[in-house]
Amino acid sequence: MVDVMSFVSYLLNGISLGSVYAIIALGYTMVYGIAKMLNFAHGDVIMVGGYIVFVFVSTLGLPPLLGIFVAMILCTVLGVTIERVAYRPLRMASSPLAVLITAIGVSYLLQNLALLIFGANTKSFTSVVAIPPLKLADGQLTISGETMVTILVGIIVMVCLTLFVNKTKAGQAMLAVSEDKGAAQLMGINVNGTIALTFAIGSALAAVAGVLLCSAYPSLTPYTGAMPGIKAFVAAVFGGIGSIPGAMIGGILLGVIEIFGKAYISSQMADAIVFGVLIVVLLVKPTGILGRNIQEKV
Amino acid sequence: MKKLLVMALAVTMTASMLTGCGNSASQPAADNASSGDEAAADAAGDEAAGDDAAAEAPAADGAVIKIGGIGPVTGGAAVYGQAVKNAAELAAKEINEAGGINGALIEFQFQDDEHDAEKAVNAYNTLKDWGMQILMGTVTSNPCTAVVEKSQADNLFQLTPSGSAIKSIQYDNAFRVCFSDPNQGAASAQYIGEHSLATKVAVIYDSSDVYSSGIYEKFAAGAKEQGIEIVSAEAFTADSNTDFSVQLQKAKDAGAELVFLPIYYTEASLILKQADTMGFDPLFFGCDGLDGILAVENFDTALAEEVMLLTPFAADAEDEKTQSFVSAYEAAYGGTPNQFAADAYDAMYIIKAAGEKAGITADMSASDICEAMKTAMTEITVDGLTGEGMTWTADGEPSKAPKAVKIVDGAYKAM
Amino acid sequence: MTEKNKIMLEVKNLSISFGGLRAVDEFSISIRKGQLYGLIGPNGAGKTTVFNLLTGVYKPNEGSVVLDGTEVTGKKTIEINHAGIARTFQNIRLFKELTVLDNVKAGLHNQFHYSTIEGILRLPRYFKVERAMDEKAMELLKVFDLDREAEYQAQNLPYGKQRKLEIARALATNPKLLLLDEPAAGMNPNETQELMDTIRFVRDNFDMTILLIEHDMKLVSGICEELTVLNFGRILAQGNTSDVLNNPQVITAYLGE
Amino acid sequence: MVIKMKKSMNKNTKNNFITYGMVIIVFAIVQLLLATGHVSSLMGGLLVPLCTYVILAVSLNLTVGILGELSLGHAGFMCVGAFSSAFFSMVTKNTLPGGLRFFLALLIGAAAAGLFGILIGIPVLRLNGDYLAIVTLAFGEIIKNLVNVFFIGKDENGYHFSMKDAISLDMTVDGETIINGPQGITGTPNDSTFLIGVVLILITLVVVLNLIHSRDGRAIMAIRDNRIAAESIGINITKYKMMAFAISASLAGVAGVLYAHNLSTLTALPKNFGYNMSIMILVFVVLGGIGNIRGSIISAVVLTLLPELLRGLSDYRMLIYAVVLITMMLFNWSPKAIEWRERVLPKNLFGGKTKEV
Repeated sequence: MVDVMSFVSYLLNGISLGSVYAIIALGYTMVYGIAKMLNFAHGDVIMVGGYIVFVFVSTLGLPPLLGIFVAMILCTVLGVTIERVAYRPLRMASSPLAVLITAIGVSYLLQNLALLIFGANTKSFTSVVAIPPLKLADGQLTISGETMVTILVGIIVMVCLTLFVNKTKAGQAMLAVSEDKGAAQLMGINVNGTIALTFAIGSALAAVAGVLLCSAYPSLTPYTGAMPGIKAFVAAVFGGIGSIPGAMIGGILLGVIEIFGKAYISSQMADAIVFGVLIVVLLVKPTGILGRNIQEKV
Repeated sequence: MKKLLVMALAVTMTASMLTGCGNSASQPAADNASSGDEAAADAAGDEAAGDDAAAEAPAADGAVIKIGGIGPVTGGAAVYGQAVKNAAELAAKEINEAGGINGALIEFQFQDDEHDAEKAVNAYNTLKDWGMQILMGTVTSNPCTAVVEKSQADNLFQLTPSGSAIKSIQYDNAFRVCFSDPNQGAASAQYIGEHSLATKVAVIYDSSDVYSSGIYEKFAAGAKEQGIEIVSAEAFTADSNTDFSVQLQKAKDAGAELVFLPIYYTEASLILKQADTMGFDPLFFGCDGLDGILAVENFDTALAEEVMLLTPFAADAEDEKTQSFVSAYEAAYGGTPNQFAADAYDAMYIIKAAGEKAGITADMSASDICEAMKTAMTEITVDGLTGEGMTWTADGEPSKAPKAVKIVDGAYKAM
Repeated sequence: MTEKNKIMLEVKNLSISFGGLRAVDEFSISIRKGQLYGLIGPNGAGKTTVFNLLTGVYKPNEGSVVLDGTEVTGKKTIEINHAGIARTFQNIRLFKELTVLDNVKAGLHNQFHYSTIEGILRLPRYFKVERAMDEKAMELLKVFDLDREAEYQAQNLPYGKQRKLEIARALATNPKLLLLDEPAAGMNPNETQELMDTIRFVRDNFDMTILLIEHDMKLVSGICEELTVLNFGRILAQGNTSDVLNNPQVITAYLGE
Repeated sequence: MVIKMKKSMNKNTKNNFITYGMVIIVFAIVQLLLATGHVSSLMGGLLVPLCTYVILAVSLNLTVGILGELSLGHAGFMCVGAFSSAFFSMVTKNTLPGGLRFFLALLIGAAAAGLFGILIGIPVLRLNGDYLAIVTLAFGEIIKNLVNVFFIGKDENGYHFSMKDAISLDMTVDGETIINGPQGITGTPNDSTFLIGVVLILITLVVVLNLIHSRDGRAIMAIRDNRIAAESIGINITKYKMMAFAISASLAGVAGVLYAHNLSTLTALPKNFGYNMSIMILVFVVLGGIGNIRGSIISAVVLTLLPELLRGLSDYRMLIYAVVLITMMLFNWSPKAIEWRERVLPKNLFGGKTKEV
């Protein structure tokens, strides 16, 4: 009985961890799908979002929703600025690696700026979610309010993004740019504008992800975004990078695998297990769970 | 392309030399660093000398004792290094205002090691070029183990505030302020056993961290002797340190009455929150790494209610010494000092005490100072923030009594 | 069977479907040694797919391919190359960042050998074999009038020369059968004329069997001895060049109804 | 015609000798400065790490620049080389003479890393592009994680092994833990010297440069430029991809040996063997020019020295480092910056556009 109980409990924990990965992965997959670049600084934009909300809500006492709104705007500005200053000049560079390295530079920059401004001390983030945890089976199982909100937000974001991409003109432009930049340009699509818009949306999502990450795991340091960023990227690859529902599924799967790995195999080797599963998935299905197979034309 | 890089190198060097120039005038003549024409090293050495010196001007006769500090002020472990840096600078300032060591003022410089052994050696060499005579560092264990190898070769006196691994002070030139890891692990087991706090204990430790796994090992051995049963021992790593639900669930399922947390407070604050969410409410017991949890900005201290920890320092202790330190620290740097800060603050005063006992002077070489200090360390008794009547043995270990405190109403209470 | 009439390539009932669509349906062809054979047809008729089937890029669903008496059906590209088929590509696929000379030397890869260790330590054999490779490669480049550009990066060659270099590289693998995919595409009439001479020269001097896909009717009628016409993946006509080109069905397929 | 061929051969050879010469001249200058006591402790201490990073950068350039595959797990191979050789050195510390021991340690480190390169290469090299990158990153993290749960001890009953904790080794009282999980290996003999480092750089260069200009190197670069065409001329894709990957891995292993024997303590932290380090090496390669071996050497040196030279900026150090990195990348890679450079700056300063190898 206890075993079934703890299994369900692990599963719920996995979903709650995974929902955080999922929401980060949505932003990641969006940017990767359109701009075709690994934005290593995405995790750090999440951290910035966390700090902004921390300052506005925990320190200045603004209402949480207003704080989130401010964070989304500021992160959008930040994301678009980064794209304009650091990434756009390199879009036509002779190797796609150039922009990857610059993204790493931006990541260092954001981390060290945060370190200078906020110091290295951990800040405890006050959860913006006021919903009490849901207790099931005589309190043996709990689903925290943060988890419920994160999953809900994740689904809303997923649906909105899908609708946006498929139903709006701007979204169609994004698809066109992701398929072929040159052809899109010839069709009269503003490629620079479209990519900037992608970064704007991705960064606004990062702000939301930052708030939810910090609400679920309320410790905030300049390095908070780095590891979840990498894991969310792994989740996005899991699900099939570029695929919006794939990011959601990949994120939740990653969380569940991580928790089950810890619970049933070894808590020391959790990372090895997560990455091991990723490798197996990619070997079986080289473009991820929901990824499209593209064959080179000869 | 490569020529461009060469140019970049040249520009960097020129730039750093220029910024260095303004300060190099204040560099005392006693600088015994090898002043080579290796422009790069010079530039770095010169400017660093003026830049980081903790706000105190050298005495009129230029007699200063150069104390170096090493620790992480950037990167994931920056919180510990910054605390040590701040507190040591504070102590240096106080000591200088009170007349210095044997009339010689302290010049203090702190270098970043990013919590990396290789960078720590670079930091050590930078300080050596600057003319360091005494080393107060390094902050974290593993870099400390790498640096002690170098300081031993140079016969340079080293006092680490918080490098707690056994091998961090394996040579006779090295001493420490904090307890060693095994010492803490054994003491914790003993305390829990003797006070009959629990018979079923769960442990959550950081298997990727030297400090945490070191304590855990000795705790496990000590628990056996005390007849305490370890019902679950679960690890986490630096790469997966946000979600602890599995570790807590296992502790809960195993019926643990007490959860031992030989970890730092950043993770502990998350563990407490998650235990609260899942309605798991055992006793939590930690070591000195847990100190600082109450100072986490915006932390809901109610979560830490009833948490016990063995720590030599408590920021809200009633004694005058602690209170004046805490208020001075808060005034200078904002935020409450943690146990790392206290260790560093003590370290500077221990150096002062040993230095006065040994009669060191500014013109002595690092090696002579080391010889004198080695003996003096075993002869002094220091009352510090982290212990009353601290003494040292020749192997570098401190002898002091750990204090067990309990968090009641958001404050430490002695037990 | 005399040496002259020996069958070099014998393809029977080769078929492949992509998602239900028969891209190539029951393709059969028989090419004699030393023949210059043309494969023509409207765009999308499946000509390049036939090449991809012959060179192992795709595996056929049905049918067989026999090269000089050896069964090569369904084998991997590299095995088929070793068996003796080399090709060029419709969209030029050179080793762009390598020099012209190195492109051909890469083609010579399996003709000349020394071990990795000999290469890294630059033992005498390295120099000996490399020199021999250089000589052989220059000889080939000369045939295609590329010897003066030997040190150019392949991507800096003009278009027509890139096509020629691809043929040179394919020849370097010492094949029995050479497949040329639209060798004259993008060339002006002068260049095409020159190319025709070169192809004939290769056939005569290298004792080569050549199968080529081409749209340029002047080239096709000028050098091909036999033709196969493909339309919608099926063979429309096959045989002697002039007969095929006068076939009313072929004319309809090309000019439309 | 023949003259022309000779010239091409000579051009490559000449280019290679410039690279070797550069390393040897720098070595000679540093030796001279060392002998006359003109090298600061900081610079002195940096000499071996510089060699380590140069080897890492050159070896990664073989994968990224010559083979054309993005690997984000290079630090994993360095980690394998470091731990296998340090373990060997610890075991034979008291039985073998220093020189022989270190020589064997180098071979073991290179072999172990090369073996891992092959093991990992078998599945990984089937993937392409960013997927390959992410899988190599995953392998790097797995290696780091596994090293952290490795416990090997030795007592009079022989060797003990555990993947849980040191207590599970179940050794007698005077047993010695050699690999102690997260605490790693302590007390590795300091066998690495600048001379050995430079010799290893030269060996690395000989291996990589001569490989590039050999039959095998041509095959590897042909695969990079066009895999389908390479296949069509009968080049064995898997074999040459594996060859490049394994050589690259074993050279990274050599760098790991150098690293492990420079410090007395060896632990697998995210900082030194995690993806951060892999990315750092990639930064060297990209900044120095993909496929440009000499560029890799210079950028590895510049980027390793830079944070040390910036120490005077104290708190602003890493911030400035990030800004400099971004600026250098924009200046080196942005098409507009390249155009501007060619227009404004004298041509000979940047040596034109020819690709150097």
